[in-house]
Amino acid sequence: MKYTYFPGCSLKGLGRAYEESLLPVMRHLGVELAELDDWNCCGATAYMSVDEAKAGVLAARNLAIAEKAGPYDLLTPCSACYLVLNKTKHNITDFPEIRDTIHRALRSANLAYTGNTQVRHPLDVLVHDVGLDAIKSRVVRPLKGLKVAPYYGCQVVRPYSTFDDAWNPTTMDRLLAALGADVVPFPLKTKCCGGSLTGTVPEAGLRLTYILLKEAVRRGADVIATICPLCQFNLDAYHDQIDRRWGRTRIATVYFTQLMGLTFGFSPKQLGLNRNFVPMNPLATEPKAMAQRSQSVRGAP
Amino acid sequence: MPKPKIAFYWCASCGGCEEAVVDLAEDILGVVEAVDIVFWPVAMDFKKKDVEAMPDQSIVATLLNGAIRTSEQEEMAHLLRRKSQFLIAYGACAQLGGIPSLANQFSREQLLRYVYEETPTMVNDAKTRPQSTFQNNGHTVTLPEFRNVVRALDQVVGVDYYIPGCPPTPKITKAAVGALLEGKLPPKGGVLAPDIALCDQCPRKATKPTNVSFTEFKRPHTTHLDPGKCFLTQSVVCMGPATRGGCEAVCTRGNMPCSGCFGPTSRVRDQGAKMLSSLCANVASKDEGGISGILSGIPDPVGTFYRYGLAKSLLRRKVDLPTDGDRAKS
Amino acid sequence: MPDPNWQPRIVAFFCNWCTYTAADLAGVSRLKYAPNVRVIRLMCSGRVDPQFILDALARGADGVLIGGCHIGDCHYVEGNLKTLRRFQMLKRLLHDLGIEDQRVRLEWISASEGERVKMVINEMVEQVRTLGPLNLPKRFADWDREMTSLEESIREKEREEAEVVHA
Amino acid sequence: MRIQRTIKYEADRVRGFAKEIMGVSGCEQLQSCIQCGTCSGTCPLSIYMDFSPRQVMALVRADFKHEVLRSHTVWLCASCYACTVECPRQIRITDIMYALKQRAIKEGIYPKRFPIPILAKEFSEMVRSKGRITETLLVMRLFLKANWRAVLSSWRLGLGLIRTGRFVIRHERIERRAELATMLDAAGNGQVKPKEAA
Amino acid sequence: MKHENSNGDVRIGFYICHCGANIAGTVDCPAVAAYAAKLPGVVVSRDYKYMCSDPGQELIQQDIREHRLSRVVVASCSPLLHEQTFRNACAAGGLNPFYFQMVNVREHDSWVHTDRAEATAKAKALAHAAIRRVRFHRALETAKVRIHPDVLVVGGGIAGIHAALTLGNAGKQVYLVEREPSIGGHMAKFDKTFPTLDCAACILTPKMSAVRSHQNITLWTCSEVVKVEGYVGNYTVTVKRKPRYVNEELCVGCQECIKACVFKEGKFPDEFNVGLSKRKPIYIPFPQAVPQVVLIDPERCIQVKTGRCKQTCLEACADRHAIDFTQKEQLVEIKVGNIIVATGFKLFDAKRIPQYGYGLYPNVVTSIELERLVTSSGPTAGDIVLRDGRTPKSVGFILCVGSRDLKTNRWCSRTCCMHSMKLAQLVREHTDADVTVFYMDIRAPGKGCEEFYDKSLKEGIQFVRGRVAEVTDWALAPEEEGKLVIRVEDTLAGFVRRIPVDMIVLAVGMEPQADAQEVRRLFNMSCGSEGWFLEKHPKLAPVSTFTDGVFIAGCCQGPKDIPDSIAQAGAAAAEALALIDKGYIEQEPNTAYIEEADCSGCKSCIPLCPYTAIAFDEAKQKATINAALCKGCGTCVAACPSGSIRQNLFEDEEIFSEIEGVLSYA
Repeated sequence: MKYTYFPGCSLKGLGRAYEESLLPVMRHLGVELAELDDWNCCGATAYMSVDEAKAGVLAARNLAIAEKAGPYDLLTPCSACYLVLNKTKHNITDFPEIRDTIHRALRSANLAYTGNTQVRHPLDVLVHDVGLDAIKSRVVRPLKGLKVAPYYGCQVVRPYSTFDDAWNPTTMDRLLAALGADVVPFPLKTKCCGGSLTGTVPEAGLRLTYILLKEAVRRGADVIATICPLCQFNLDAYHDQIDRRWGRTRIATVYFTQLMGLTFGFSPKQLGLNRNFVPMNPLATEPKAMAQRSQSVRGAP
Repeated sequence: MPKPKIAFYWCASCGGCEEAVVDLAEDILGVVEAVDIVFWPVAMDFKKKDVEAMPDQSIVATLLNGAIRTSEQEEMAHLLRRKSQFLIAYGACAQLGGIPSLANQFSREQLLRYVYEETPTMVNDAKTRPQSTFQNNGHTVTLPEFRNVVRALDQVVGVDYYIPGCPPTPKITKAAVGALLEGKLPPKGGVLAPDIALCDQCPRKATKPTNVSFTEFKRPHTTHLDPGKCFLTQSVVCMGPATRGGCEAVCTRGNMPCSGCFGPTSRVRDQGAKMLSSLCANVASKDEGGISGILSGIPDPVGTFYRYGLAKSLLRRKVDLPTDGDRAKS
Repeated sequence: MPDPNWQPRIVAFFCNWCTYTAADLAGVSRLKYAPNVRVIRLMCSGRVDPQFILDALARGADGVLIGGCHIGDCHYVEGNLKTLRRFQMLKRLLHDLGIEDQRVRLEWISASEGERVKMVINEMVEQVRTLGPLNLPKRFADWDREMTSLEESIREKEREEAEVVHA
Repeated sequence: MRIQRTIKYEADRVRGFAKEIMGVSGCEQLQSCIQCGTCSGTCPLSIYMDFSPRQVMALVRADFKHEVLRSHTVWLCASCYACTVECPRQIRITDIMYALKQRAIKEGIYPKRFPIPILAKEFSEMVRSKGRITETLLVMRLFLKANWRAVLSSWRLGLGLIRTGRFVIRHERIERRAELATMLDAAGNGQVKPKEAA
Repeated sequence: MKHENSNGDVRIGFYICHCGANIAGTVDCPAVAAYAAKLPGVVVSRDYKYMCSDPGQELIQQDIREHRLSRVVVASCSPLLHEQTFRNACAAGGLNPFYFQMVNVREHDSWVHTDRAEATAKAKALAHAAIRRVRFHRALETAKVRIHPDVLVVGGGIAGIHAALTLGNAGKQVYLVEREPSIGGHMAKFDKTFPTLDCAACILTPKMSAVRSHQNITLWTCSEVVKVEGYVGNYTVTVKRKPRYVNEELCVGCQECIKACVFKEGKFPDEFNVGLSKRKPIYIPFPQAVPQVVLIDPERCIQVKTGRCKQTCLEACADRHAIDFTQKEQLVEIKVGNIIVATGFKLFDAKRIPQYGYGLYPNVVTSIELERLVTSSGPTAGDIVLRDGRTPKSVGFILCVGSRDLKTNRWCSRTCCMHSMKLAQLVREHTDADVTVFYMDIRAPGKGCEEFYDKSLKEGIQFVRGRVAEVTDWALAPEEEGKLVIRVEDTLAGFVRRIPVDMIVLAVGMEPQADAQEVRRLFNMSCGSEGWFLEKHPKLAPVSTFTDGVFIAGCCQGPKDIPDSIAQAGAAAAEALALIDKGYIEQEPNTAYIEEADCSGCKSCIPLCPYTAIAFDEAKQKATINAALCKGCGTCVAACPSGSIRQNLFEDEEIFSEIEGVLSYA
């Protein structure tokens, strides 16, 4: 199994723990990732606000380079990148004016995109290509008794996702269950985390983050699992401000790939878990403690 | 009273039609008795200039066989048209284009190249091709021009009657000549044969049930042909239903399916299209894959449905062929 | 040189029950489509004699569209199936005779699919436009030109002879 | 309490604005909006908006350009696409929001309170020159330009990032920056052209 | 070609209709008339404002007399609309009606094109084609086919019941076929009906009983139509009668067997109460069921499934011997002249909109579930209760669930507004709960409906205009704890609201039946793109289909309320009666025929005819066509390899000349 890998800016910056956990997990499962040559910013939400055509060109450059790299799907962990690349792919087929602009831009750099390269999310690849059975077979330290709230965020499931439902996605639920976790029913799994508004309009953006955190705590989750670097940042980095505004709702938010890595036997540090503001409950990361914990859970009334 | 003057001429055809005249056997004596043959290059030594010298319309009837492929044939067709009261297309080639008109699937250039260069039996290192004029010992020798398109006779000059067949049977030839001599001809433009399809006279007709549908098609050489059963019931394409009768079913009596040489009835404009329509509608399958599987048993639709009639079909010729075979791409 | 004013000419044979009705529906719904298609109404696509298609092409149509009920929905049980069978062979025949596939099209359009009438017609007009004119009458005339030249030369010769006689 | 006149006159409309927005690829469905309010109901941020997304749709369709471009709504859109997915008329509301943001930025009309337009501009400039985004540097520049106080209030966050090794101070960049610049130039002068230029 | 010259000199009259501006707005009608005037054979060529009007038709008749016209061509709308009108005009003018040809320059030209020059050119070509074609027309006679007087009604909902009764009362024999064990359909499940609030059972039950006791109606429940052959006036229909394991003639409906069943309690979800109660394997669908006969569910009955039951039911039935485990499925063939299809609708599955939490939150119910709760004969004896038995203090109604939504069904289900208001009023009547109705638009156009809306408002029902975005159970405020929370924009107030309620009622819309496509095929009907059966004309022939003698009534044609369903059922019955009482139907003379002298007897045509109209005459050794059986498809005509089969109205020459005509580009 081979994929071209498009990390996106976040995975080299604020979301580096995502990359730090994704790469070893994939390697462990025998999935080969080749980083896209000279990739550029996907075009992202902020760029679309300025110039949608140019945002499309940015995305199309990546798609074109990926297509040149071979018949491999483009693995895109960041939700925003996933959305923008897929959106551009759709726009090229659906709208002739956009197609013309993008093809003109690509031609100016001797690039071409025929639409063959598919954009895939690691969650999609892990559940549908690798398969839950293969993943299960690698689990050496199951997340027994760990209550996880699966949080998908918005842009992976809306509106261009091909692999899961926009309202009630279940791929991560099933994946976490395969890792042995107790998956908490989390009705807010696709609600918005506030995106960049947490920084720009904190009174609005942080409230969304707060609602997510509060509901996860209320439902008894030990940890929130996420698939998006911006979601992880928002849910992790603003606890101080949220505490000040609405009251204390401490809960760790980690990448689903970090949880996978733990069950495969990687150390927390190898997986970038040390980068969290709110650390994941150490009990969960210690195999011995985990065993105790699961016992105590079993023993609980 | 002078005997009526009759002429025979032979254009692009195999010569079978000339043979057919001879096949009148002893009856030919009666014909010869009754008429004065003024022109018959295959049998008698008259020259073109003899014909040219005749007054216009002085020949009562000319039986011309063969399609029109060369400039010479065209020229003779025009000449004989002028000199004859009745010009009669004799045989499938003159009537429909015949087997020579299957060449309408290829350009002139393709044909010449194949015949003079690519045929396995051809030795022609210099790649010499026939020229319309060349010098030989100080003489200019000319050859007729080879046309781009094969035509039925009526696509070149007006034709009064048609005698169908490849070749016409002695019986219909005799009947036609008889009618001519007795002045009992039908209105002009008609085919001098019954206007009903072959099945009417086919001895196998009764063996065909009323529910024949095709689950496959076989070609005569790939199967043992039952001499007593309708060919269509044996999954072998027989053009009989779409072909004018009058031949007395000589082929089906000889255990070969009809291949359509008598052409369509007067009610049909395109014999091949009609046969295709009838045959395919009765294919048994109800899904696209199954249908095309069954129809693949007919590998050459043009050769099957237009064996004698491509020139007179609605499309006449492969439509994307160049008109000028020498210059355009083949 | 292609004529810049050339517009595709397409003859359509629509069955009375489905496709003709669908075309009526397109009209009632005021959908807009290319004016290049002229419809001939038949009771069933099974009435479409392959001769009609060849005749339309020979008379100058650049394309022929046949519309019938969806398979399984024929008003006459299986008329459209017979059309499909003929059509498969006819396509092969036309291919062998040098006529491009897109020029002759068979579509199943039910009475409610007014939109589809519009879509199919517009699409086909564009495809045929891309292919350019078929214009068989002109091709026939081109083929016949080598004959008329002969006729002319004969007439020429006759005139000369007449003059000689006169002289 | 200040009393304001809220009546609108025909002169307040900017004729052709609706047509222009609906001419943007993907926005044509706005024509069939039935004002059901699903977009507002489903929007996580509509509770902060001066005009609900549904009202923005109505304003656009009625050519109230100034009202729309001055509203906070477009700047509060977090692009979560919930409205687009839920709309019973399949209107691509998020894309309409983008089209409105682009126009507001182009015309320089936007509420000074929100630094989002500045973020967008800084973002695009960084992409243009470097090909990639270095988030921490982008945020620094944003704060410098927009809001000094925010820097002060966020110092703890910055420290945290440094502590967890996530504060990147070297620019990420691509190699073929010239190629990218050529492409962006070739894309044209900015706006996606409306289909029917009035 | 025999027919080519048989018509001699023809004198053609050509008319093009302006149809107000419908045609003249796009097509230059005078120019087309002027063009036609120059075509060979045309002696009169006119354009006129409305050809279908009386003066328009009079114009044709006058010209036939004055100009001795032998052919008439009218260019106007679709022949499917007015061909008969103009044929009649020709006949009135003394011309055989089949000397007429129609040109469609409206539906196929002026309405679908915008460029005047192009549309005019197309009109000219189409006119040219008809003028060429009409030359070959021949005088024809219509054939008459006898109509079998019996009628089949498919579906025993209110529409089917009403149609059957109407026909039965008119003295016609009717077969009413229903696949469920009782007739009554959806209406039987309703408590009251809007806008009059009269009791559904009170008005429906007498009609149901009337069906059962009617001497002219044969009622077959647990039955389905499986095959339909033939044509208008002469259908042969095969009905599959499924076993109910109880002899209908012998059962008196005492229900002792149900009491005696080895299952002491109901164990299986009761279909009639949409799963809100349980029933036994032997049961009666509902107290007022017609026929009043128990039945056995073969999927549940131990005896049917394993043959190893104590069969206590048999004992209870005692010497009536009504229970019969040996019953087998039967196929019955009947002959009818007309068919009325009233197969109804299916309710939208609310699970398809997960945002509303149906199936997830127990107190989110559908309108039909509430209907059963509120009925005094229902599972709670008329108490509106939550799943835990409490009485709700607040109820929200969400409208348009699965309606007016491109992601599910785009159409308006037409009854949900009124249905919800009715239920809302009933909730107010039965409880003191606050009721809020969430709507996009209130559609109350029916008679008495606006008044009903007003009544709802006066009864204190809250109306919030806004399509509900989601229903959740997570609280953001203290009053929301333990409640279902509706998040919606109150579009009239202009802000988003969160409204906590105890019970949510989803007003689910109507959908075509799951097997609508199979049923459509069975009866040779069409479906619209949305899946409802398609009427022949939305205004002029609302209960007819494209197949003569097959009519539609009720919700199988599209969502409608009870009064409209009954009106349609009556209309369908009237259409059938009109045919029956006429006694015969005139057939379009478009039959195929064989020129006997030309036929070679190749038999290629014979297997092609789906109606076995072609036979082989052994004596003559020729094929022959039985005109009475021929439906005029023309498949055999196209297939005759020697061109010996011809078709009236669609002769080869007519079509060849049309081809030539449409390719004329003037």
